[in-house]
Amino acid sequence: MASHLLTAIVFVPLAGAVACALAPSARASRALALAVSGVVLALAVWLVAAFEPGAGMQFVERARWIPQIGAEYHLGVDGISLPMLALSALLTLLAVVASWNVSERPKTYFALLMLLAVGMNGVFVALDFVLFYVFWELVLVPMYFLIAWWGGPRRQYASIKFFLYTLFGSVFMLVGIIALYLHPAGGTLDITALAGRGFPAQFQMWAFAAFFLGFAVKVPVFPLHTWLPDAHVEAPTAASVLLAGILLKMGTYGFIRVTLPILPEASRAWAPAVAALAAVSIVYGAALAFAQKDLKKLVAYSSVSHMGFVMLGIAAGTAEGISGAVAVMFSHGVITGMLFLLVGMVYERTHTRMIEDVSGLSVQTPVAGGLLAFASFASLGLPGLSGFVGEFLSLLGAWKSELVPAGWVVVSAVGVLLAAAYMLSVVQRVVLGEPSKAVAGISDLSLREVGVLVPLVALTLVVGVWWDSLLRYVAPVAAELAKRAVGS
Amino acid sequence: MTIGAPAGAAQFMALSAVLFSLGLYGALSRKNAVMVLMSLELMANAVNLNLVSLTRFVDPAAMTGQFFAVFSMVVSAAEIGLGLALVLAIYRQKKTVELEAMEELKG
Amino acid sequence: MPETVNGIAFFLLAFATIGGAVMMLSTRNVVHAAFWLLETMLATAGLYLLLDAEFLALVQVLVYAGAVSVLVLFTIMLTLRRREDAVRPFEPGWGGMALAALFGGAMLVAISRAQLPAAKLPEAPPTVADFGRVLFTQWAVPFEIASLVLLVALVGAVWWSGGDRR
Amino acid sequence: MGYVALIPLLPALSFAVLAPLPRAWRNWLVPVSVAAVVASLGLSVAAFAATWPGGHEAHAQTAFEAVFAHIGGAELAFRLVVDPVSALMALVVTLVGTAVQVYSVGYMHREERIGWYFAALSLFTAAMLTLVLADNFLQLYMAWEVMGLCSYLLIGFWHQQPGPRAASMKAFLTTRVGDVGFALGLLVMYANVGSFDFAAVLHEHAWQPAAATAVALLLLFGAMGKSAQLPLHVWLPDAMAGPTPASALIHAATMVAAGVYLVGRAMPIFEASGVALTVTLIVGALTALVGGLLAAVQHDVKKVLAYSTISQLGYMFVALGAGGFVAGMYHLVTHAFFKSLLFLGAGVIIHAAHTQDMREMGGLAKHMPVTTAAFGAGALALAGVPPMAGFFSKDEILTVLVHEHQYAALAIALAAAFVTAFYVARLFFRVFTGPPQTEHLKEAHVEMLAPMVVLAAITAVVGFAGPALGEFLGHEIPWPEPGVAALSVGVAAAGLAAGWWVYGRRTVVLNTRPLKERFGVLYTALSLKLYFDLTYDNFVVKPYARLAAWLARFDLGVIDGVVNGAGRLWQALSAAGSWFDTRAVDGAVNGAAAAVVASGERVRAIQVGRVQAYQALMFGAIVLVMLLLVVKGV
Repeated sequence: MASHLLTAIVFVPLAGAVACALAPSARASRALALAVSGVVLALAVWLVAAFEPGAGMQFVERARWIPQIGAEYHLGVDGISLPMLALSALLTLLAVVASWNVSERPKTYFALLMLLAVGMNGVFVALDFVLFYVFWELVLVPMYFLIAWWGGPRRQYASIKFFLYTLFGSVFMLVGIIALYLHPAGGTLDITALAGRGFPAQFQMWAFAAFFLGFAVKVPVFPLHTWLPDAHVEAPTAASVLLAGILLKMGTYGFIRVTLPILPEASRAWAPAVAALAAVSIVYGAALAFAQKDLKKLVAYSSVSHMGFVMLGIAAGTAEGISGAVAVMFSHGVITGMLFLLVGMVYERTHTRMIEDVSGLSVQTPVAGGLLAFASFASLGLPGLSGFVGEFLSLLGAWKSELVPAGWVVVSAVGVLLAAAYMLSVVQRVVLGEPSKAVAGISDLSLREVGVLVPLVALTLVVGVWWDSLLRYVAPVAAELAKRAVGS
Repeated sequence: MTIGAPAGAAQFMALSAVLFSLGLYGALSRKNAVMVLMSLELMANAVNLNLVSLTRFVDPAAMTGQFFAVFSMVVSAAEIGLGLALVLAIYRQKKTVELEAMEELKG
Repeated sequence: MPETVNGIAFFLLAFATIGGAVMMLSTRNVVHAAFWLLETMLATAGLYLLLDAEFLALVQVLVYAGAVSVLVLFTIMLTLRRREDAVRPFEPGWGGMALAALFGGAMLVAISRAQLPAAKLPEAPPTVADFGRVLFTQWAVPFEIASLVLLVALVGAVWWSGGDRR
Repeated sequence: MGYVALIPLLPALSFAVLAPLPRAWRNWLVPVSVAAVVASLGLSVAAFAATWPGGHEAHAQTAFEAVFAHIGGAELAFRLVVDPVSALMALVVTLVGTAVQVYSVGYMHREERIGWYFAALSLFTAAMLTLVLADNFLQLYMAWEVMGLCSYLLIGFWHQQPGPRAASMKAFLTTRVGDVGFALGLLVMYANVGSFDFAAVLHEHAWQPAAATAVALLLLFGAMGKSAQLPLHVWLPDAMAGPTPASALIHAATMVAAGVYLVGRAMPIFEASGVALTVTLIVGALTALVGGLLAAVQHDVKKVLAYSTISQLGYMFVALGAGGFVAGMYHLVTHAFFKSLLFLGAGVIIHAAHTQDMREMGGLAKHMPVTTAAFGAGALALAGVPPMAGFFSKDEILTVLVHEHQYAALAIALAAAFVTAFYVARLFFRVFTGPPQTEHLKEAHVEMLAPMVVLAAITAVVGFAGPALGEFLGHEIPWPEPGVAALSVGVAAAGLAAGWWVYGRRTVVLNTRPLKERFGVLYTALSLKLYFDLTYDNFVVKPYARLAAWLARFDLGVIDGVVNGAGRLWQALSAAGSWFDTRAVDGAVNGAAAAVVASGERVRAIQVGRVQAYQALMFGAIVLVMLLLVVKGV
């Protein structure tokens, strides 16, 4: 079993999807989804327990798949995909629990969630480009329907925009994949084998540009970010959580898995530009978050800002920077998941997401208010909570790196201040103060809702205090990447 | 080009292009039907100016552009007459001259 | 006749033309806009004079400044129920502006690259008398057709605006 | 010395116990918090006693170590280390912390959320102790930020009122401006040294002057934010919106002094730079004077004390800037005692008079003798009158200035000392003498008085321990020096006399209008807080909000507009070959088919039926063709 653990993690949800769709009743479908995602989480925990920290792929599975083009069924995890995989399994379970009361076509809804899990888990373990691309695109479909059928008032517009935008990006990625395959130095679709092939510099520059477009849309990097606020605002809570928690990370994961090892020279050459975009994303996202009146939109723009730190760390290419990037990926998934869940829970009660309409949560609903304040402080990077780990390491790595101009690091550091500005303005207006009309009389979080949030709170604390709980998996791979690929 | 330097065909063409663009902008962006028609006049005017200036600088003896301009003016006069009549007719029916109200052709 | 025209006069008239157009588009009062259109038309007539097209200048003044402006003003007055309706909020129309700017920019680039054929300049500019002679000989048929068009348009306009039919 | 680990752990545990509980339980468990800090005090005394014999020669002893991250070849560790400075600081923090917590039991007993208040105090105490026991800059920074959180929570304790809510945010953000500098300093430090440990950074690394200047100035910037130095001082007066005992602990004795502690710890870097020392001196001197002047025009008792804190912290920076590490640390210690004493006294006064405005107070001395005596002791210490502690520490700072020939700074420091004595007299005479303006004046309860009496006793005594403490910390200059002491006492006496002349002689109603008129412009400028707040509000805060709003429109209009425009263009192109039958595939589950359906729906949208839309489409196409031609150069 252990040798097929990854296959199980990826494809158990597929069976779950079929089962959920065919389930006799909504309750059965819901129970099945819970059971399946619980099993997947258990498998992921087993995987984490069995994983030996260190560089290199583990739990590798290989099988013939499409011999005509040399595409293989090739799976494996290393210290960078492991945390993402575990996060994906956890957030899927929480998403199922958070959508417990979905009343509209619940069977389809849970089936789509399970299908989404297949794609998300698959992307993080696929080591073959065709497989990677298939999982990558597979993610789009259920997410499109989740937004388009269960979304808010402008869901049609948002879902189409999300779909077309990311499709647009992934077409360029496909071009890049084909270019690598057809190039004489390449000739294979094996992601690990392509590393260190020594493609010519000129070719690397073009291939990087293609992959960059594909991944940057997903991250998203300024100025390709405008699908994100629309999609987030219109998506149902669970979809927002998975969108911010996992889907965005697919883009940055692509940078770490594909461009850094396979196109090292181009990564070096493009690093100043990527760092500039990252710094602009950080500050721009923070400023925009500050200007928002819709709570969910604010969180969405804060994601743009936080993902900028990931890009900064990746651009740096140092061990600290890459570790920081992965740490931000992980903690942003946890913290933003928490924020979206809380915003959704508040919205269910007050039926408004407008910041001006909601205030005094901590008086009326101390648990919700307290957790929202906690998540806000985690998000603004308070040391001792996980948000700080990644941001600090990214900045550290970027400053140490010779590829990133110091000015952009300073700009990014200012982003930390701006993050405090927008998050505190949320705390000040929403959590504190006298309860507003919309808040008066609402009930505090139920046990189920607290149960959804507690694992995330715990993770935030554990990673924030004991960095090695995450970094012991990430750091060896990051060091290897930095040494081999970027040569620092 | 300096201000006050003798003007040739290029200057007139540039002037006419600017005038046309202004008219185009008005025709695209105004919601009032009368304003749109006035912008169309601006565009027609730019075309006429082009015709007259080109004939002046290329072959003044033939005066071809001037004749064209005469006919163009006739047609645009007819057009604005009809157009305004239509506006009046629509106004009578809809009590508005906003173009947004006129979308019977929506597919 | 010279290859160019007086630059100062051109500049002033061009300024008046474009300025009038800009004012027409930027004013929020429809009545004001009509008067700015009139100003543009008059300035264009001046340009025609500068281009030695006296007859056209006359026609411009008569047709545009006279007839069309009056028509526009009448329509405005007939479609206004209250005096305040004349003033409307400014509509920037960014999309239209961008498109028009692109169009104008492309035109200007094209003009800057354009090569005109060599000019055949006579000693003296043709007179209004020459103009009339040619119009009623070589261009007689088109002239008649144009008259017909105008007539049809007139009838059509009366038909459409005739109030009591419906 | 393993027990040292318990010093910060006990308050942290009491926070961990109190914070997650429901309100009623929390309130009931307040004694846990007090017990924890008392226990910490006991352990700190033990640690201090254990360190004392060796004096500054004693080696730093690691009491606890846990590596929490391995990164890029470096180990980031959480360590609790005892050396003379940290032992002394831990003692001061737990002593003041205990006094404040005991006092708070009385002061806050009517509050509904007293449990939360104590939880936040405990977390603060734990963070401050972690900070002073740290042996690396990263841990110091992390504790520093957590303290900022606690400060935020406590300033905004009465968050239902808009004032404290705004003040808490202002405090957090203003200090975070400094923290960005601190964080950048850490980055530069790591890039140069590859470690955050005090041993590596301060002693083993040979600093280049340029790098040292960069690091030192960035750290100084962080310290300026936390210690409310010019021009980042604006948050501290507003922070007085919080509960008074919390102000005593956080905004007078400990947290704001953390900046001084940081600069003191990083002294070797500052000395390697030289420039940074001068900057520290200038910042400190300006702050000392300006803070004192501003304190002299405030009417709110707490704000007088807040500006006084700013001014005194400036004094400490002056000492550090002149190279007087021990002088700075010593003033930090004495200031912690007498300023927290003054704040606790202010709390009693406010409770008794039901106002914070000095103009509505008077004649408290008759009814509240104990408070008057304790407050008077603190006031004399602040003014620098022997034998109070403040005299000794201030005197040492002046001695350092004389010794280092910093005469300009000395002049400013003396001017600040004069102003300090003046506003101390103003405060004391306005509140305690003259006709009473409040009825039913009563002395406070014992749990509030006892901490004050203890602190007053310490204030009166600790000055004589000065030489020994200086020896313990390893001081550089022998003191006190009689000449400097005479000068200092003279200035203080002059200031007090001036204060008495204006405010102390009153019989019925005080009239200060002539004084205000004589200093018209200066008084106006001072009462508007020297325009700092106005400047920040009008040139930083509001422009940022406007910029953000503008960017939001830009994002929606331009960036998103381009995207949507591209989308529409694409639709227009696909309309050209509009072969989809939109209804035939409706309801298909297939993803691609659904996308086609949806895009077909969207394509239909261009048949809007509006003339201008068609016109735009037509000209759009024309423009495209033209652009193509232009690009191809036809």
